[in-house]
Amino acid sequence: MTDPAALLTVHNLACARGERTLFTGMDFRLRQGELLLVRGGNGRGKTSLLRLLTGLAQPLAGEIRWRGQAIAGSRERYHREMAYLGHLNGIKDELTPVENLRLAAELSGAPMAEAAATRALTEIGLARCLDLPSRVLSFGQRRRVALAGLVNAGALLWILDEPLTGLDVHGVALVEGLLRNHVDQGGMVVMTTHQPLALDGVAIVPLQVGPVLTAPEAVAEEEATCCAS
Amino acid sequence: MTDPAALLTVHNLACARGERTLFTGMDFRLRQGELLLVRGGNGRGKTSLLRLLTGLAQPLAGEIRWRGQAIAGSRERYHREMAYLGHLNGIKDELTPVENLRLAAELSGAPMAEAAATRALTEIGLARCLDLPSRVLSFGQRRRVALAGLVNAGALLWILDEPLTGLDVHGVALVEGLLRNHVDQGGMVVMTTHQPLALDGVAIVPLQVGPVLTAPEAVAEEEATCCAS
Amino acid sequence: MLRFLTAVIRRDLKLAARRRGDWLTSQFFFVMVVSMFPLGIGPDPAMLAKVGAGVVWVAALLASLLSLSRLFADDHRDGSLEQMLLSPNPPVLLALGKALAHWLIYGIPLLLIAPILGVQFALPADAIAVLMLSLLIGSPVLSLLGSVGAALTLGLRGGGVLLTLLILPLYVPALIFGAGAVDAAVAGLGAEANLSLLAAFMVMTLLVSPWVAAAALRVSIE
Amino acid sequence: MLRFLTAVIRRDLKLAARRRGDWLTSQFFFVMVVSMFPLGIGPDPAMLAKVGAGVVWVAALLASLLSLSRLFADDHRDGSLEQMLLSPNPPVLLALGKALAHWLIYGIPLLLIAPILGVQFALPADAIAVLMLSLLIGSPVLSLLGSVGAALTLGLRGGGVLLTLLILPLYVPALIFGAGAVDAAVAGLGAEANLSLLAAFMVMTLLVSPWVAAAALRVSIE
Amino acid sequence: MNLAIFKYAAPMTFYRLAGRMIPWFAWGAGILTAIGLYIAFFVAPTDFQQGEAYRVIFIHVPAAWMSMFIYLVMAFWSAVGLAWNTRLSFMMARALAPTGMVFAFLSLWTGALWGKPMWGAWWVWDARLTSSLILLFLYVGIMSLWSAIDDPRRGDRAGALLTLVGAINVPIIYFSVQWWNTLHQGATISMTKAPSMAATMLIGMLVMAFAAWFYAIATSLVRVRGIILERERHTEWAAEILEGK
Ligand code: HEM
Ligand SMILES: Nc1ncnc2c1ncn2[C@@H]1O[C@H](COP(=O)(O)OP(=O)(O)OP(=O)(O)O)[C@@H](O)[C@H]1O
Ligand SMILES: Nc1ncnc2c1ncn2[C@@H]1O[C@H](COP(=O)(O)OP(=O)(O)OP(=O)(O)O)[C@@H](O)[C@H]1O
Ligand SMILES: [Mg+2]
Ligand SMILES: [Mg+2]
Repeated sequence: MTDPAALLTVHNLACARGERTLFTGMDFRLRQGELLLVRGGNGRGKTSLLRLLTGLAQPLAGEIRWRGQAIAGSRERYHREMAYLGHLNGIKDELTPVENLRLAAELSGAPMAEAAATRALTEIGLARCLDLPSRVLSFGQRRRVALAGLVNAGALLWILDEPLTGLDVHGVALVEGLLRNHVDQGGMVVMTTHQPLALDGVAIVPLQVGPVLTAPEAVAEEEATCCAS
Repeated sequence: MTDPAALLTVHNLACARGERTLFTGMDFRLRQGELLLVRGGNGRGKTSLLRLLTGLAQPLAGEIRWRGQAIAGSRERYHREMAYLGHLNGIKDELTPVENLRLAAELSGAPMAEAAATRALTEIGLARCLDLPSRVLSFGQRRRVALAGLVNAGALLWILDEPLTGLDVHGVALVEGLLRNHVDQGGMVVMTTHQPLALDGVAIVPLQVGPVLTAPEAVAEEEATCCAS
Repeated sequence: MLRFLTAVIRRDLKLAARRRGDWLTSQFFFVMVVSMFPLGIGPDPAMLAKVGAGVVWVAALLASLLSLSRLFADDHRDGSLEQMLLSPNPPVLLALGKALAHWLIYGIPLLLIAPILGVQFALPADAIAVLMLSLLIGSPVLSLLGSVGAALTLGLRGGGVLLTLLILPLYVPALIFGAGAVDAAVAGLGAEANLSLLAAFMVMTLLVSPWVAAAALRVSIE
Repeated sequence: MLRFLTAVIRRDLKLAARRRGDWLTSQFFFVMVVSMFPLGIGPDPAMLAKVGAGVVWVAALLASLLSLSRLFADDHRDGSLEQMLLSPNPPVLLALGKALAHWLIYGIPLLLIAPILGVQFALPADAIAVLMLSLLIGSPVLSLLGSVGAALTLGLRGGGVLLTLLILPLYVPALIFGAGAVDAAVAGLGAEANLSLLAAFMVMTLLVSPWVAAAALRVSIE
Repeated sequence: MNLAIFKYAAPMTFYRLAGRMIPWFAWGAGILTAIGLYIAFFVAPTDFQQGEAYRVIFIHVPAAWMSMFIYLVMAFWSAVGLAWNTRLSFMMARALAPTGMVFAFLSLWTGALWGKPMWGAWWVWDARLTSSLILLFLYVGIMSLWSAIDDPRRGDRAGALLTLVGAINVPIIYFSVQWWNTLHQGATISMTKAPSMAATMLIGMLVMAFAAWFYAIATSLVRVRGIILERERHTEWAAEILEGK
């Protein structure tokens, strides 16, 4: 707890959904330049954990501190330094990618010129879709719009829930590049994914939620947990 | 077209969604004991093809015949021999797995005893979730309920849209077993998946929708297609 | 055939029993819309008696519209509508079954609640009887026509409002004959003429709308 | 701060402009509910004039309720609500901005349409003026209180009906004072008393409801 | 840490405490009701203006009082819960609501029964009656909101917010007879004409009011015990109790 470089510290965290306790007594800390990789089977509470970390959900017990302060008490400051990408993209179907990007920038208080938005989207591989309503974009393309927004927010801490879903091989490589870049420049990442990830050279802090999934011999075990409350 | 063993024949099929033509001039036939594996990148029209095959959607051009008759003209007979599992599970959140299974059976005109439903669900690995409302089941478990319904329908032709989504390693092995069984007993399968599939010994008919996805060199090519038409 | 119809109806009744909250809420909406009017138009009993039938009928229309917007939507969203359409039975029976189930679940309670609301509007006893009768004959129309609208607007954004827009005009005859019957009773005239017109309208919708709804379903599901 | 508020409002206006269909439908619903009544209660002009204000007000309540059920729902479904809550700005401003945008988009048109409907109900000219004034003061209440209900019922099954159930009782004062003002004008009495009560109520909701809606949003989004 | 232990322990101790209190309040409610009804029907004389119908007052007034009072208590617990995030206070609010709704319904129903002989109509749209009806709607709305939300913690807080917003209705009911010129209430004047009768009336009404109090406490304690058990069924002590049954 006294590590001054650990900007994000989590102490004795417990999470409940409905009547079910997903995890208790979770502790970890994250320094600049580190990536926390949350692992665990389906329904073990990865998404729930990330939402606690964003401050959107309240923990059952325990504390999350950012720069030494509980995030519940300093929401606005924390949100200025944090960006979140969940299962949902948070883009509006009616607007074009450019409009979406500019809107997000405006709402976060740092308006963005049209040219800058175009550039950001081009970099992420959406050069030809700039003027289509997002509704007609494919799943992967929509994901890319959201990723462009994330990069543009310029936050120190990224919280990413399965950022690779829906992306093809090129997309995955692109995200890996973004992550490597961000961490190299002293950024912090908390993320989860079910897919393998090629992030050599990045300081990865692993975190397991629920039991480690191993070979398929233990079907009985799996069933025993399926309805455990 | 004159192959008498080919129960399902597709001739010159074309499909359009919105203003976009996804594919044209598709031809194939499927015999008993064969599995048609539809491959293709995201948004290429796999789901659209399967929905044409179920008769839920109408093709832009071309014909789908079952036992030599156009399916549009003999819906009820076709539907008696065909079962479909799409992206959605088609189970009701409010009901327990047992109730869901029995309901589906009743609607298809072959009521099912409670004991039989319990047995079917136990076989698919849901022994401990029989009496929970499906709402609280995990994604994979819900998928299993739908699979139990599929097996129980006893259809000759299975049309499966990414049946492996949400399943863990054990679940995937289970589905592979089901598929192998079904085909061995003279059943027919049309399916799509993005995951690798271990079906040695099964007569697989491959079908590609859209261009074959290869190594990640051709980013330019990919972008060129992203907003085509 | 008939077995499929009853299976569909039993299914919906069972589901309604599971989400009793939704069901009660809908009944309550009806009561509340009706109770809102005297607040808007003032407490004079003579006037309330005059408008009572109209208000109850309009509220019944609105209440059934709100529940109709979810007639097929829930089943569509979780994929069970698709599965039912793929069962080896004519879709007409599905549409008819769903509409009848809606009537049993949402229509019947309306006519049981109506007398209490009639009292609030100072309607005389025989007018209340006619009100119930008119709702008994008229409420199937709401469910049947509504099923057409629900099928047409399935899966569209803002479907609820659009549904209203499509269906309210079709409801107009039911409203006129239904409220007209009660008004006639309040005025001491016979309600038979209106009621038999209402019954004729009901029979017509019963014969036509399942077919239209089934066709609309097939279009919407594509 | 203020920039965030205007950004939220501008955003919603832009989105509304993109889905003009939804917007028109809502206005149409208002017109249609009101037009339904003369059919239900008969054409006598004297009586119509008496009930006119109440009917218009009730229809305004219902119309705004219908559009309110999607106030936060669309943003919730596509995740942009989450993102807005995570922006470094107080959620109160978000709730206030959304409510104000709703008022601009759905409230203002109501009061522009109202005179035409007033004519249908044979309201005298000065009563129509009062009707518009009462809607001008009263419609923000609908949007503000409604935003509380929309936030509370966010993401719930059957949310639309539930919203109605929660919010209609809270709307009652607005309805009573609003329709009361017009009735007073029709009766030739002064409408000021009612209008100033309405204004007081409006100010109160303006001060209180954004806070409650913001709290409800945070609860609902969990 | 201490606080956490306190939070977990509180429901359990309260569960036991409530279990011990329930019989007392239940019996109290029964006995007081018996006495109150005896006074109402046998001791209190017939009113010379209203005849026998006025005896409804012994149910009507306590029910009306309780319907408003319970709402205020609910609002109190909701505020406490929102402010200090104490689970027990939300449970109390949930346990109170059904009883409050019953009383609200009872006051409307008895009022309607009384209104027919008094005013010649079951129902009139005056301010007190209307606001009482809205109180019923609020109860129903709050309970529907609870039942629509699966997640108990979310439901608790959403319900609490709605309860607080609706609380403004209670003063409106209470003062409606003073603020607006209404039909309601004229009755009391005729009763004060015979002072001796007013005394028995008052005693009868107070006894019935206490009976209603005891009843409300007993029922909500029973309900809160059920809620606690359901919420805590994963804890050891609750599981033990559930198994013991
Ligand atoms: C459905 C109709 C009625 C409703 C909703 C209703 C509601 C209420 C309420 C909420 C109270 C408690 C308010 C307070 O303590 O100040 C109350 C008290 C009372 N009500 Fe009613 N009432 C109704 C009908 C009647 C009728 C018909 C009568 C008799 C003519 C009546 C006579 C009284 C009396 C005497 C009290 C005692 C109030 C006092 O003395 O302060 N009520 N009613
Ligand atoms: N209201 C509720 N009542 C009971 N259990 C709930 C409730 N809401 C969520 N849960 C459970 O909590 C868990 C939530 O898990 P979460 O979404 O965090 O999983 P995850 O690790 O992100 O899984 P995935 O890999 O599928 O994304 C699930 O097991 C779910 O069944
Ligand atoms: N209304 C429409 N207008 C234009 N294009 C549309 C419309 N509806 C669907 N499409 C396009 O048609 C395609 C549908 O593809 P389909 O869902 O069949 O893909 P898929 O191969 O199943 O993809 P996935 O692997 O993601 O499941 C998508 O590219 C989509 O953008
Ligand atoms: Mg997840
Ligand atoms: Mg697909």
